Amino acid sequence: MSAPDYTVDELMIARVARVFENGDQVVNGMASFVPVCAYMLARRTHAPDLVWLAGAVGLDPRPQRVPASTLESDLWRDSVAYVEQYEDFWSYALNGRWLTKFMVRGAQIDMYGNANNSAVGPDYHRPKVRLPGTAGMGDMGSIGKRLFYWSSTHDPRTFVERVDWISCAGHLGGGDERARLGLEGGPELVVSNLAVMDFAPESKRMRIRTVHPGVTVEQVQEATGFPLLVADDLGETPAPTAEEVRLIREEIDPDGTRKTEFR
Amino acid sequence: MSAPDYTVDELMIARVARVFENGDQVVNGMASFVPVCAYMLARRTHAPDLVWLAGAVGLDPRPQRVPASTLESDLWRDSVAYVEQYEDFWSYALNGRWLTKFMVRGAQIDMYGNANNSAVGPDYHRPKVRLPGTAGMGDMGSIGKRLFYWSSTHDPRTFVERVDWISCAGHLGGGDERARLGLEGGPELVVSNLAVMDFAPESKRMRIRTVHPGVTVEQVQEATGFPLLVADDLGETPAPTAEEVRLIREEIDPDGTRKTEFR
Amino acid sequence: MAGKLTTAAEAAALISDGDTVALQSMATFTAPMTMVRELIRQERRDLTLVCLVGGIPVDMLAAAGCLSRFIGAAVSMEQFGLCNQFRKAVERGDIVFEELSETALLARLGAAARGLPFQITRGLLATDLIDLQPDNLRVIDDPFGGGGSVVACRALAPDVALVHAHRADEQGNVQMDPTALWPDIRVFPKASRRVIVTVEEIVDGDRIRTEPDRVVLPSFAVDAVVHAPYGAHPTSCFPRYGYDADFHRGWTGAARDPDAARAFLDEHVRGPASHEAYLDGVGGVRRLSSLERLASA
Amino acid sequence: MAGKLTTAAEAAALISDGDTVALQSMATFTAPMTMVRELIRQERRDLTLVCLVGGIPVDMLAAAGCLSRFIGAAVSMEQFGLCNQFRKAVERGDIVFEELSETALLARLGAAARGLPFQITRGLLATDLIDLQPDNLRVIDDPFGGGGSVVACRALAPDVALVHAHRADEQGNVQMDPTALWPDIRVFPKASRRVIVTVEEIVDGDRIRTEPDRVVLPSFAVDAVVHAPYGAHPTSCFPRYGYDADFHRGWTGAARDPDAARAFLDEHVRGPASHEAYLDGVGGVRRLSSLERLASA
Repeated sequence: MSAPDYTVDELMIARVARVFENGDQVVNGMASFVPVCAYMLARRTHAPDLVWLAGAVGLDPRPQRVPASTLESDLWRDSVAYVEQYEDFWSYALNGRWLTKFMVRGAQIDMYGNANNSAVGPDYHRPKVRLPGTAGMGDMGSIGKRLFYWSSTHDPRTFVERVDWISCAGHLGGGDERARLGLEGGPELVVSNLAVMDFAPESKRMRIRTVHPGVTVEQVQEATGFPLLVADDLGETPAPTAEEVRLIREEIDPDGTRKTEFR
Repeated sequence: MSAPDYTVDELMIARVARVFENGDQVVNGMASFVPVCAYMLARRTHAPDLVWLAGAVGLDPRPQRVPASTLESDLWRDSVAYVEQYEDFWSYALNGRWLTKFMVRGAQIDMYGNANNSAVGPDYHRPKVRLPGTAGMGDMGSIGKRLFYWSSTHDPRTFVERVDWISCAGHLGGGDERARLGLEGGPELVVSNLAVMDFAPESKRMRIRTVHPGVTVEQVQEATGFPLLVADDLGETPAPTAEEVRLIREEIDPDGTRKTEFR
Repeated sequence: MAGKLTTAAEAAALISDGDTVALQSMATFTAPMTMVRELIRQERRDLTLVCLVGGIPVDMLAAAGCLSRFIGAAVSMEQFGLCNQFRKAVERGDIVFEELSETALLARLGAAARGLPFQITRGLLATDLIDLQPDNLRVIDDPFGGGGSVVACRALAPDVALVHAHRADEQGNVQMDPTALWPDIRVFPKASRRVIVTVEEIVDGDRIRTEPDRVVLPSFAVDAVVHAPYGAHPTSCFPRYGYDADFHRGWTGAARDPDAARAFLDEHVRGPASHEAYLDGVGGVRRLSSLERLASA
Repeated sequence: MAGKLTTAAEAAALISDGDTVALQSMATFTAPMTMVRELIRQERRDLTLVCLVGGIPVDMLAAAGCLSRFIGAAVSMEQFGLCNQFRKAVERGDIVFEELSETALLARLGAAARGLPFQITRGLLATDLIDLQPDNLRVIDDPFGGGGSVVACRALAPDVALVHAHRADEQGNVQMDPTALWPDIRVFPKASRRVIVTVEEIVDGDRIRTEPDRVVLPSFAVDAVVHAPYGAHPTSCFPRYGYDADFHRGWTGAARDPDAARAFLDEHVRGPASHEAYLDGVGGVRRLSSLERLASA
């Protein structure tokens, strides 16, 4: 049963939660309210055994609610383990057997799922905008992870034809370029505030799979800086259920911290 | 004041202790009673601030006495820190700034200070004697450490012209071969139950520096499987002082465990 | 063993203009702010800063003109924004940003820690960031074949590492209570030529010996110990105190404008005559107690 | 999460003839002896054993004919001698000894742990051991120049890792009290495809949560948990109990002769119907209590 009222953050969280299953291990970085809420929702619904490494530190924590930071100790209160990062976390992340799905957000995402969190403009050394930096995405795009993007700002400034600088390797120039370089994994899904997109099997171009209720394909295209493909079986993104909305609002994030991503 | 009575193990321990100074860091491996007693003696005499990593685990422990094993927890009781080995100990050992002096014992030692703890005989895969294995000496000989050998079995079976297999890199073929390969450090001293030897500056051949009281150069040569050089300023190894002997017998090793190396 | 206890001012003298400084820092997590303030007061110039994720200390050092280069994976204060003074300086070309993925940065530092010329990662492969740093990153093949390409990351040995921890003895055995252990305290010190540690409390060695497994730095790897209670403020020091959100907001407000940033640094960094005066200036016991409540909530 | 609690016999079924088994072991320090005995009882054959320093478990497995290959840095029981059954088998050519220095072994395992084709060390340079293993060790140059030569060590991913620890919950979060942490528990499990852990005690997850920094293996990296009190006997398990010197002497006495060794294994390994029967057979409560006194002396 879908919820009588919900907001787009709740719809995105519910959609993202479905990406993760029992047996997966997931991690979050800073300012990652959609992933964190989605992990907490999945653990309360269909994936109670989803293993969550909060902030890449706290294993299966019991935070009372989503705190103001997703990279601070409030998030990993009452963890069963603190995972030391330099040797332990990175071995688990690089090994290939664990943490196979990784959520990413980029200041720019392009039609082949490459992302840029480095610099805007053609001169890297004198950028128009210096972005925060590649951090872990510069690793996760290259080491075989299945990448899942989220974006609360679906607009032509974020969804660009080609990123100025590839700081997270997606499908690169498209087609089989990624495979030819020996890179496994890569971008699978983009959940934005307007639609859900995947990448076409051959060309690896971004493709609309579902539009959110009340959003048209035309609106999505207009908000995108490159031509989007449209899936043959285009559908509508399912609205969150009443129970999902209740969990998000009452148990997971009663302070509404998730909405800071949607300003 | 030299001790009125002492045994060769005590003489060796006192001589080895003088190798180490305040500001040095030292480590011991298994069955290493001469080094362990020497570290404990140095800390009680001229080098109270010698940093000792007992068994490569326990930092500055307070063992009551030398236990039956030098690689067990009895040795690192009441340490100020337990140093995790995989990431921490090996970083400190490999870095080059710390643990610059390393004590080694080989089943075979040759005229250029190479050592063998791997296999006796020309066929490595069907050895006459399978020795315990290179363990840490295969590293320490190659990473720039200053090497100090001890041997309680100065005989032609131990002191061989060329080791069958170099499992610890000494001066290799002698001369500047070690330097040409870019290896720093290398063997400096050999303290045996008969004499103290170093390596001649040019040839890097083993050379008698001092003979122990009551031992002649001829006896040392006879116990050695290759021609030894003799230092111009050949002297006698100083006997341990009465206080050194007292410390070893009463405080450090009242059980006489060190003597298991001298059977 | 000679005691290593000293003051922040004296410890900062171990750092020269032009040095490469490895600085503990995450977005708002523990940074050795007492030493950061001291570097600003002593007007160090031309520093290269190495961070995993730079937060407020990076922005303050940039605003004070201390930095010419930054080596790291990201700069952000998370909920408090993007470190505007730092960012503008990079956009002007005043600070060079040598950007590395986390594994590439850790490979460079790990190589220095282990006396190796380089270490490898598969991170960064096929990104645009490799070609931007040909002196530090190079794609090489698996010498055994079959393993494909990897990125060789050249050793990076900072001149000095600055970290903050819960306690130490005077010999420099540094201990952490159970908390997140980031690479900044696990590998930065080992990679660096000198190590300066600020701590919440100085204790007797016998206290350290009660929890020998919680020592994060052994005495021999530490050059100077500075007693600095609340020394991470305004960053957090779990489980003792949380980050100071009001202070961060005050800074980000000021940091939009160079003059306001300078005034802020005058008031909170250059002005206070002592660490105690600094703590009084940011709200004293009342504020610090509220941050402690945050940490134990 | 599905519980991972199982029996030694069932856990051993995860190990097949021909597998490569990474085994926790130092000269006399903690080894997962319950699983070692189970492998002997189940007559596994053609195993490749990976140890840092092999002690009594290696000698027993060699005596029982379970091994065809050993990869490691050393084999010794220290005060109890050189593992004669193992040594004779190597001298006969029945067991291949792939000898590595400690850093070379750890580089190989660390590479597997991190999904890398190789890692490098400067250990072993100029020794004779490099040329003996051209498939696993290769000297390469620093791609940046200036750093000289290093030894590339090919990734080694064992099929299964066996370790013993103080406690775990049923989900497989494994915790150690303060003690030596050797590479065998720090990197062997991460490098291996499956991980079997025996523990002194099974506890509730809430017990683990009281010391989250003392978890050495997180649940997701553990495949099976076996409750085995005194499961390291006759090796030590500090701070709970010391090694059993009498048992070691009994074995080294027997191991001089193949028939005596077989009889010893019959009595202490193949004979006992259960872990409890084994413990009774080696001296029961009286002996175990005396080993506990040794550990706390």
